[in-house]
Amino acid sequence: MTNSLNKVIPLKQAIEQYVKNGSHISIGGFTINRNPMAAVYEIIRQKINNLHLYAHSNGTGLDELIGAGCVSKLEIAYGGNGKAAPTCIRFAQAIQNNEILFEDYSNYMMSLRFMAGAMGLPFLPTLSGLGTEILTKWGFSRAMRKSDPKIVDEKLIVIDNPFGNWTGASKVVLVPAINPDITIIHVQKADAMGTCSIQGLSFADIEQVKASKQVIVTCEKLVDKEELRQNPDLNQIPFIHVSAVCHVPLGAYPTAVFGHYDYDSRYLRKFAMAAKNPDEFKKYQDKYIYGVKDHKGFLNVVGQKRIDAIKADPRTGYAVNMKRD
Amino acid sequence: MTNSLNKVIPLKQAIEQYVKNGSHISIGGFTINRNPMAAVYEIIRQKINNLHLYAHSNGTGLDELIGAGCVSKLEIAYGGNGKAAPTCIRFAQAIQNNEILFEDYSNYMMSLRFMAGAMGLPFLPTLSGLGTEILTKWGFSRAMRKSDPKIVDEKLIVIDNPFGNWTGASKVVLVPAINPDITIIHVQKADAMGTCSIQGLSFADIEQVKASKQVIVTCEKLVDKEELRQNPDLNQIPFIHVSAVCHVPLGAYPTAVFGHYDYDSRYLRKFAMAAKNPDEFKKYQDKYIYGVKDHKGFLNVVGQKRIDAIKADPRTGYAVNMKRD
Amino acid sequence: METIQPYTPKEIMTIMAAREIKNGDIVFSGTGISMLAAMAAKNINAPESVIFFETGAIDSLLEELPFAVADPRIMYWAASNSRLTDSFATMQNKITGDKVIAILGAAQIDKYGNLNTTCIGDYFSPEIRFSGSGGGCDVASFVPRCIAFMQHEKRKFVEKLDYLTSPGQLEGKNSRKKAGLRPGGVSVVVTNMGVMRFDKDTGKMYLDKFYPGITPEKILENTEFNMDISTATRADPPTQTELKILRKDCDPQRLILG
Amino acid sequence: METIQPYTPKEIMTIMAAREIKNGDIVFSGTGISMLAAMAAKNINAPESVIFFETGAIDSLLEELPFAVADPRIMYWAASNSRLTDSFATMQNKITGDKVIAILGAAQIDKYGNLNTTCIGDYFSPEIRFSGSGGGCDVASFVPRCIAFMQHEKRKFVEKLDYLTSPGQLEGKNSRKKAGLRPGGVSVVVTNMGVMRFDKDTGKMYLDKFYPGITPEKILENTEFNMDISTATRADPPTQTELKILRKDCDPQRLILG
Repeated sequence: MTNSLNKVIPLKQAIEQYVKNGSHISIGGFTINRNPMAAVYEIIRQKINNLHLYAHSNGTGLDELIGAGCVSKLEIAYGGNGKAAPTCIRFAQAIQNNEILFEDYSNYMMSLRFMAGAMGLPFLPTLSGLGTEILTKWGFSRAMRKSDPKIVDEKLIVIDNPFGNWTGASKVVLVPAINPDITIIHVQKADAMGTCSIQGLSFADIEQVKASKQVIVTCEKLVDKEELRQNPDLNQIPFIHVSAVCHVPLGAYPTAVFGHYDYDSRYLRKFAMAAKNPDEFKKYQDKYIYGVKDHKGFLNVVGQKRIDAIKADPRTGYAVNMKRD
Repeated sequence: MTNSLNKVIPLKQAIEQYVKNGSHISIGGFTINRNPMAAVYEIIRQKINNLHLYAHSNGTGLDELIGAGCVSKLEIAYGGNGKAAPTCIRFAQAIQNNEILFEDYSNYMMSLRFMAGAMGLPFLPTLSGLGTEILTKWGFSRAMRKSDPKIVDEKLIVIDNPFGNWTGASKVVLVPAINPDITIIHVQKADAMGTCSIQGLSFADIEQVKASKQVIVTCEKLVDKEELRQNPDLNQIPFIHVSAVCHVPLGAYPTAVFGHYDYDSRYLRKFAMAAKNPDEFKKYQDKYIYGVKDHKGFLNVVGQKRIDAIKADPRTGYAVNMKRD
Repeated sequence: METIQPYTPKEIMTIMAAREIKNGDIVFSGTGISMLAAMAAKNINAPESVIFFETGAIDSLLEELPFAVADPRIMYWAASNSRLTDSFATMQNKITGDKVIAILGAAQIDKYGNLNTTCIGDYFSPEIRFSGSGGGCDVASFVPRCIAFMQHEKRKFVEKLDYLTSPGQLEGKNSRKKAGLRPGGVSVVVTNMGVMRFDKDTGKMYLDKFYPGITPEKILENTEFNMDISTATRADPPTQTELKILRKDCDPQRLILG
Repeated sequence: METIQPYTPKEIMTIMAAREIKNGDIVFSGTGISMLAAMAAKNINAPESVIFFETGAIDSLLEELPFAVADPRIMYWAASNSRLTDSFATMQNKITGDKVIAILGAAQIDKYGNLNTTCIGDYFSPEIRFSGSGGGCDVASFVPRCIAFMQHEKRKFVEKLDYLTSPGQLEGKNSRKKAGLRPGGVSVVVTNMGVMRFDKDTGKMYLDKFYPGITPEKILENTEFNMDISTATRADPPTQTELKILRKDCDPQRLILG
């Protein structure tokens, strides 16, 4: 959130500086795509805990953070991770075992909540969810809400359309804004000031970034300012929203980055298998997360063979004919 | 608003088909940039009247439409046209002479009203305008609003923040949605199905298009679908929102189209000078609008010399060192 | 003894769903069989239908089947790549939303077409936790027509949902309208046994079509709630043309058809 | 007899405004002299300030002076080209908005820094109609600091606005807060005679600086309302360095300086 010319710092330092025990956090990407995994693994390595996580459908990153015990409160629309885990396994177990406090929304509601935060508004309206238990079942009690100034007093509010029957709506649902302490996203290109260019779908990354008090960007490519300035129409995030830039090639692995690499379905399946069993999951974490120093070390354990297997075809942006199982 | 593969029709036919006496209309662009001028001149030639015009800061197009007597009701944030006319002259005269009904908003309010329409919502909130006469001075009376189902019952509504003091806001202004009958925009590139790519700032064009029941796109270049599909990230408007596509090179002249041509400051000044005097203005209209058959005819009267003078430099997207007076 | 069917249950389900899609429809699609139904419709009966994903891609060129709605395969050759807030707005907006037909799955459905994709058991301490709404609640709130894909089992066609995630006709009659929702929600249920629709007045599910080899009674046996079967007729099985296109053009590797 | 000034009124106004801009500020700018002030600040005292337009361009490379906030000259080499809804959200959002300093013009200002850019005379049947709010009302509602550029004339510094377009301190004291607005609005007025600010408690305009060659009394003569001049001091005139940069680097063709 500064306009300094150079915000590039190592990822380890960025996580130390901006992610604290108890931080309210959101991460970019959607299920198996463009999750900021290097940052997620670094958070886990730094054993940061008691996070309040806001998620729409952040699959892989979400399940790793929950599996590692970093998350104590969760507001979420969808916990799924593609074919490997239609329901994120550690997410489901954490709820089934009463290990986290959680509250359910829809994807649009969560996206709008970030958008409200990005717009500097207390809420945005929607026509979604009337008559459902998303409105009536609160995961955070009224007492807890009242006692915690960082949690809004009401989950969702239904009001009559104040403009009568204008546009045919009789009632609207108001969804409260989210302004996370910190949002972390992974993008294809950023410059040292923090201007970002996302290729392909941006999911809710832009809204999450603009809603957030601090923002860490990890990027596939750290490029010269000049490269980004040549096409301002492709830069969805101007530098004024960004606190720190970390150059982390393959920083979304094992999730996909359009134009660079595909998701590693084999890794995701291995993760899902391990997630089902506490002992296996501990072994998985020891090997891939705690047993390595950083993302480079992690990628060394993964091995070049997998990296080569998921390399994107320049024409399509994904790995054509990749074996997906 | 169809998914047909070919929506290309001549501009004359598009205006006949979609713009009717009394239509609620909005046009794209901002002051001296990317106004759909060919369409505006065609509306004037077809002597369509009694239009209800929704405008944020559509300068040149707005003033031509008002000057030609096409507009009877106007909701507007800003009537200015750059250096040539800091206040649009026919706009100011129409108000000073009580020739049109008008109602004032801010640019953000008008943009949000289109955005609410685009989102399918009855309203959106903002923190803008509290304590100002934009809230209290209504151009359309309550009785008139009640009697016309196409005009919302209240101009703007202030409510207390239903989420207490969440985000620090105590009150919010609710701005009602606009869903025009027809929106017309001019873009750099479109394909026959109606997918559009706007280069440079999009102003509120995207929201206006998505809010509108019917949409006419005029384009500098009519390109193959393949050309647009190679970079979906640059196509802000997918074809599902578009009713008709008209190929009109120089279709925004005398306003600018980034990457193609600059505004013609000499034409704009001539228009401003003429606008000050009813006789001069009639002569101006007879020569440039009524006296020609179509936009090609108009450009013939303008002359190739002016077209050459405003040609954009490929590096900067505007006419470098152009004489601007 | 049943006659040998020239098609699998997945194939007839896909074709039944594809037939619901009209030319010019915008098809809100998930992955798996719903994606296949959308592709089948586009190839068979609705060439000008458009596949559309909640993540923001419209009319992508699906050279390979995507495994998730965020699969990079949907970002290729799209008319536009946008974002969640735009895609849901396209459905919330009646102008475009009224052309959308959605294909949804669920863990449970009730007689009013309400869906549960959240949990089995108590919400706060469930026996089984599912992924949650995702965009399901939004779509079922906004668009006039939704196809629900279900396996026809008693524990899935339940008297009372453990959690109401996505709105159908709520409690029937005019309760959807009273809640403030537009007409919409699940309008047709396609299972491995038949096709169910909803009565316009009561909002209750009734059996419209049963597949060859399946009886209405068998469908009732696999449904916890009572359902009107009095007007049900036998479904026209998939034609040779439909099957050929489905098998050859839509899923030649049988990634989804199995 | 006045001493010959080495600078024009436009030049001192520009420099006075530029000095208000701090390093790291996001400068919401219009065209004309406000643009020049933003450029001067960036070149003189606030190299990391960022020029920002309501049309959605951020940190454009202004190789030529734009004549409108929709001039294609602002779209070149920007960090990002977006749209109106994004640009106003950047200011409405406190995280970024609190760093914004806006430069505004107006036809009338009152003692509480409220602005009129709409009309002279009755709103419905005015003697003179102006362009209207544009983004002025929005910016004055959202951001903590606004510079108003005005010619110092009695008919412009008025007891009562003909129309309140953009909010300052409304009726003074805590009335801005009571109306639901954040702290903000016009915080400094730069004219051809001096620099005015607003009392923190009463919200009333007072004279802070008068230019060399101008007396506080002359300023009062050109102001319809009463204004505290008791703490006013003489402004430090533009330095040679400031003038040199302004003239050589910001407007060498004197398009705006005249």
